[in-house]
Amino acid sequence: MKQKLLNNTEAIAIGFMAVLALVTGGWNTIVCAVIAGLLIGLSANQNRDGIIRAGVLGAIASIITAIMGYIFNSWVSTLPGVDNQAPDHLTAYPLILAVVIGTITSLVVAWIHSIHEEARRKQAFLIFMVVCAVIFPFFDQCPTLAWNGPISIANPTVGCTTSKALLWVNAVIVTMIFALQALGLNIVAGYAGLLDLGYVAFFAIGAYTMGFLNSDHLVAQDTFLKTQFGFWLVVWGSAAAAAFFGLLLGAPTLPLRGDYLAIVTLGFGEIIPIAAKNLAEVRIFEPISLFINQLFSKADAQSLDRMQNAEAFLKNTLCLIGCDPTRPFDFTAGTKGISPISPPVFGNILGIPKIYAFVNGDYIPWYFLALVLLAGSAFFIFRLRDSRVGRAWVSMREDELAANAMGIDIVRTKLLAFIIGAMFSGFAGAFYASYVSFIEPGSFAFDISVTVLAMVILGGTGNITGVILGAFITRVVDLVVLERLKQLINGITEKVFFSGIDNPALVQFVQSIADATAYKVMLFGLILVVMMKVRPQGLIPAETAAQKRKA
Amino acid sequence: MAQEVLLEAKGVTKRFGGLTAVNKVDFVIYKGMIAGLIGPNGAGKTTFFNNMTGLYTPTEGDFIFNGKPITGLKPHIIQDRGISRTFQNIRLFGQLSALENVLVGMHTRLNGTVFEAFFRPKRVIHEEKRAREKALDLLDFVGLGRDSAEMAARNLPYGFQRRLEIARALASDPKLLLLDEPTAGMNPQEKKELTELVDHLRKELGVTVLLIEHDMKVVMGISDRVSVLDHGEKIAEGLPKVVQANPKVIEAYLGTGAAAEGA
Amino acid sequence: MERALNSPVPLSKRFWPVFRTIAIVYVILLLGQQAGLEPGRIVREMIDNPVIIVQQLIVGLANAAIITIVALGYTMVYGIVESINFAHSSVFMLTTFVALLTMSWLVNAETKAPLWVAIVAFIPAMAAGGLINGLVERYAYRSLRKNAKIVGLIAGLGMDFVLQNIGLQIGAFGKLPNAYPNVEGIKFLKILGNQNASPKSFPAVNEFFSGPGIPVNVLEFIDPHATLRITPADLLVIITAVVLVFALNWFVKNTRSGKAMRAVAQNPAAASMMGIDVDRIINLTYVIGGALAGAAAVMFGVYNGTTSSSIGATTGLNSFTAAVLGGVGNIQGAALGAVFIGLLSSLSDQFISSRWTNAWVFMTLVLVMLIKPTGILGTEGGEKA
Amino acid sequence: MAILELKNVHTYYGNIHALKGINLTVEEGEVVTLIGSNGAGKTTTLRTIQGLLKPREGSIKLNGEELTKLPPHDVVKRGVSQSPEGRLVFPRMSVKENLEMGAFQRNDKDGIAADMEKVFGLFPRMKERINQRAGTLSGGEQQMLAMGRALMAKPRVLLLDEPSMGLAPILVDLIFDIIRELHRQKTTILLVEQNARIALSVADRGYVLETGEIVLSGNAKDLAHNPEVEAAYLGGKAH
Repeated sequence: MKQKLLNNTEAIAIGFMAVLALVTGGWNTIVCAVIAGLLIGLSANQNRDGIIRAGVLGAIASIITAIMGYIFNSWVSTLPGVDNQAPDHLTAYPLILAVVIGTITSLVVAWIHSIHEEARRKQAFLIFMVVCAVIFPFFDQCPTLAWNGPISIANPTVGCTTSKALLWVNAVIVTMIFALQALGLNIVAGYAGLLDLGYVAFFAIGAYTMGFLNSDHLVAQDTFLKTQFGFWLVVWGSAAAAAFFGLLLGAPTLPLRGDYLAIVTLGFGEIIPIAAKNLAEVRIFEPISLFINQLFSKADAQSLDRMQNAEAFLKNTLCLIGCDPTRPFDFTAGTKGISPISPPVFGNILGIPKIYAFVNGDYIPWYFLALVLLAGSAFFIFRLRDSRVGRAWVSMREDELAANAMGIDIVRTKLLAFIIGAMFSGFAGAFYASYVSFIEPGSFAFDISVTVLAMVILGGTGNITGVILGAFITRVVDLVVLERLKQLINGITEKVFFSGIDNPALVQFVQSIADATAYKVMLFGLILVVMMKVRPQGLIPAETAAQKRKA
Repeated sequence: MAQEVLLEAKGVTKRFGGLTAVNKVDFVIYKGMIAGLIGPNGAGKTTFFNNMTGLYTPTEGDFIFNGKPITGLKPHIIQDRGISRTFQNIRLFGQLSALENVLVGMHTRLNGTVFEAFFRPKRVIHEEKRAREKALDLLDFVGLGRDSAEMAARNLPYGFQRRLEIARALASDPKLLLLDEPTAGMNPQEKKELTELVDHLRKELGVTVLLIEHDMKVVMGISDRVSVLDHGEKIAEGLPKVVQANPKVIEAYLGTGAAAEGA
Repeated sequence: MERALNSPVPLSKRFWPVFRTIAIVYVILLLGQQAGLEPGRIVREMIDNPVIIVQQLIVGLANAAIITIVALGYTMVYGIVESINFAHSSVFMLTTFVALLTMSWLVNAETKAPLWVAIVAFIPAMAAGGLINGLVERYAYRSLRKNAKIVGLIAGLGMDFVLQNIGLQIGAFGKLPNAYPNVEGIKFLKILGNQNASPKSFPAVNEFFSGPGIPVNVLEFIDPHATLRITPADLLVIITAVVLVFALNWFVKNTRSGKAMRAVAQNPAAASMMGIDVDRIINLTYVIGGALAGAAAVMFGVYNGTTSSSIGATTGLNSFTAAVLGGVGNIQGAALGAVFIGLLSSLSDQFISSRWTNAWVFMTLVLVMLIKPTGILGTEGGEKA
Repeated sequence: MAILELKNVHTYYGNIHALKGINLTVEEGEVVTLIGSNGAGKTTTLRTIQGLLKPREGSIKLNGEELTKLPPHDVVKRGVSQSPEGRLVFPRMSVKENLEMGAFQRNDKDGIAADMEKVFGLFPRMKERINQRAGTLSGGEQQMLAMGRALMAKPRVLLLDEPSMGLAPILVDLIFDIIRELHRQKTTILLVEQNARIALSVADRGYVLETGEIVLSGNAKDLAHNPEVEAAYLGGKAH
């Protein structure tokens, strides 16, 4: 049988990673080479020849990537406006490393892929992924930032706290937060088949719970709780709060038909930022006595400001929240947002001394915390899917009526999916709030719901690996590729076309039309439409996963 | 054959707007029998089934199962009480494997909760293991074989899908199994095999079966008693041979015009 | 009923719904205060300001007129394919730009426009709306109709985002005239402004046929000291809505295509057997829905004076709520629902809390779905007999 | 030459092989019946002729013209219309509007008006209820409306799918009287029925369908007395 020179996956891997290397360059070339190697290894034939071929192809791909990286270093990074990430943009180290590591990756992955026994193959792959995940932040971050000479490892932490817009580690942490959300939405939309368009609401609730209970915001309030509760405690509270709101919204609306549910959740997602904006001055009285009081006793005092009457109110009504008339209770700090939110701390509780505290901007601990959270959640959801509950969800998605006839309580099962999905979003929100240390209503707009939905749909509804992959692709495109493209296009146009033109307005016009980041929303929209038309089951469909799993 | 009554329908009537789909049907099933329910297209057989299994609530009348009324209960509760069914146009969970389809059928007989799904205590591991073994046995029993257990249900051949649906319905150890046209769309050979399977069900699992069929050949071979519906009313009931010779039944099936222009 | 006698419902079960209702009302009152729901104050303010109530009713009706026309687009499409067209709100948003450009192009003064300009603007806006919606149907939805409903919904959502992004980027074209002094002549490009997302102003419609303007308050013709205000924009919007509702009703009842639309809505399979090209009729429905969105866009522009790429979401949610409230698939229902939503919004803006108006509309939506999911004029299972 | 001709038609529902090579012909002015038990493929045959289902193999010709690739509305235009199983009238449209829908592909106003009168002649009851909503009609009236609606297309071949289904015997007789009347008027009809005796009583020729295949065919009178037909329905003897 004649073998094609390249199969589709390989061609895409090489092409896409080459472009990525061209636009990101520097040490990112290594990441690109590794991803290309990974994909090539995965698509190799499962035999000796396959491994060899993968090695050769991997080497070729890595060399192409390195050449692109070289072009970036020598030309792209000199364009005006392009973020000059690596101070050593002309050194050959990253390029040589890219070739070596990329080739090794494709060989190793192809070898793992060729292991016949399924259980062992999976184990090996898992180990490989763990090793990659553990090495990654050190590889990416320290050399990038602290490259002051040939031996950078000698002084590994210097510069690691420097913040750079295009840090992969930061991008990956944010990606993991979104992946966590996507996993939750996957339960709701992927397993149970409920289209939830207001998923960001639960993310916001989780984040605000964290912001409220784990910052100085609460301390400043007029309550007896003059303390911060700490990340480890509040993260559960966030999940519980999100789950509670999931129950509150889900209980009345889940019996509705699917598209009505979509609208109700959409509305809910719109309301939460409004609430966050407006819950800065909360004052709640017991309503019935308040009503009587307002209607009768104050008829004469209508011209007076309500504030002046507050004392009179208090005499006749039962005050619940915000009783001090000069200081109403502040839940969300309105549009100015809550900041700073405390990072996690080990120890410093119950008499145990403070062992270690996370620092915002020091990415590596955050990276591992996010990794553990994500891996734990994926593991949990995997077990859930493989249980009685998970089967009930999927059967309900496949055929609600038949599932009902097989003894599944539809409303209860839907509600369970909704609540657990909300819980994961709450988790993600809590982590997010603590990580960025600042939340405001604007961070929880509708487009987050759609981004997360795009992740689930791109990767493959109902498939954990697929969803995580979808999250990575969309976020990398969003945080890295689009940003780079914008710089690149601006740089090129400025250098090549506009160097002789003295018309700042025209330059401005072209730049705002060609601003790649401005088309982010369109890109996600197109992902949804194109995936629905071409491959509604996603890149890694759930079925192959079900078939792979052995009893 | 005079034994315990398993299910009794008393004057069940279902109206949709002005249309009376099922009209005052009385019906009794005894434990251990295979009861056939036949009738031409649109006679109200499936509507009767749907009333019994809780998809519809009867306009009038009651169903009494095992001595307790089940009228108007939700489908999942009725299934829990011990009535399980298949569907006229196969309704499997297409993306789930055959094995998982059967496991879903076992839903009400398992106890794992969300937390147990995560922590997997010994009890749940055992439960799952036993459930899987039982499901595989059931797949064997209906003739699916263990090789197809991991295949997605929608990729199974048609005849296997029918059998899988029966296995799924059996998974909850029902006292009464309702089969809605299990041989529809099959060729004579497949029909014969399926008929044998239904016979096996009763003999080996001791399940009581209520069978809706259009094809008289299938019903006559295995039913202990046959009831005939036409226009929502029960027009005949009794032993297959007797029913087959009933002129009302022949008329319902072959039509009334026979006398007019037959000669 | 017999069953109730056979198995008596325990007392606790009978009182549970009553108790639950009381509890829900109490919680709404308790939390509602924060969102402006203070019955005592509201009643008092209403008693004190009867004129404002009437004024807000007029405002509400004008809003209702716009909501009605957008809601018709939802309801017609829903009636025929039983699926929400998520992109509809963005089609509406895009057509507001078409209306803006037309009107700005037709008048020289950028601040004022005579009435005929607004009327002329209906043509391109409706054409653009119909075209966009028709294309979206043809290329995004048609091939997905045979799939599960959720597939179409997601595609619609995706299209919504694509269109919204286009709307956002339209603003960038405002920068072009600065770049080329020679395109200065194409005035309307300037109208789009310099910042992508900032609101763009419509010319104010305040005179007939460039002649002497009629007063801003129509009522001053009758009583020079009128305290109530009815503007020409109010009149234009309300009259247009009434005309469109009647025209659409007539179209659906009496024309060949209209009847075909009803036939497809009631039973697509049978319609196809009658020789109706179901795909074409569905496309036509989308085109009409889009054209209505275009009409609503002109009304919106004349009435509100500005537009931006973000107006789609709110108007969309209001209109969809109106459509559901009236009973989806029902033209009169959409109008009725819109009147309710319009009045609720304007009264809420005045008496409850303008910051929470959207939340109250959303609450209404949830309540309607809980109490009567089929809407006021909808019938149970009426779609397929 | 036969006006309608099916040659080796194979139709699938997903993976289910529903029609396994159907061959049948209908001559001008003839009533041909297709009988068989439930699930035999009768309705599938009609849906395939109408273009609602695409055959994977085989050809369907109307007067020598290939119909196989045409969408349903073009098939109607060529002169094939049907009264579908379960009637499928438009419930929220009046009787008159329903009839108008039947003539959707025609443009001759006068012809349509004349045909409507003709339909009213066949079904006087439709004229009485001309403005009533079709959804409020009784089952028999809906059947009449469905047939009238199909006739409004002025078909060269009229497809009738289970006109007796769910009707009381007296109404069944009435409907079949009308079919006989149509036969007298030289309307070409392909009649699908599970009520075999009455179908064979009006038809010239008949085909017996079983699990997607034609197992018997011939003169209607002969078929009516053929014991195998009875066996196919009542399971008198094993196949």
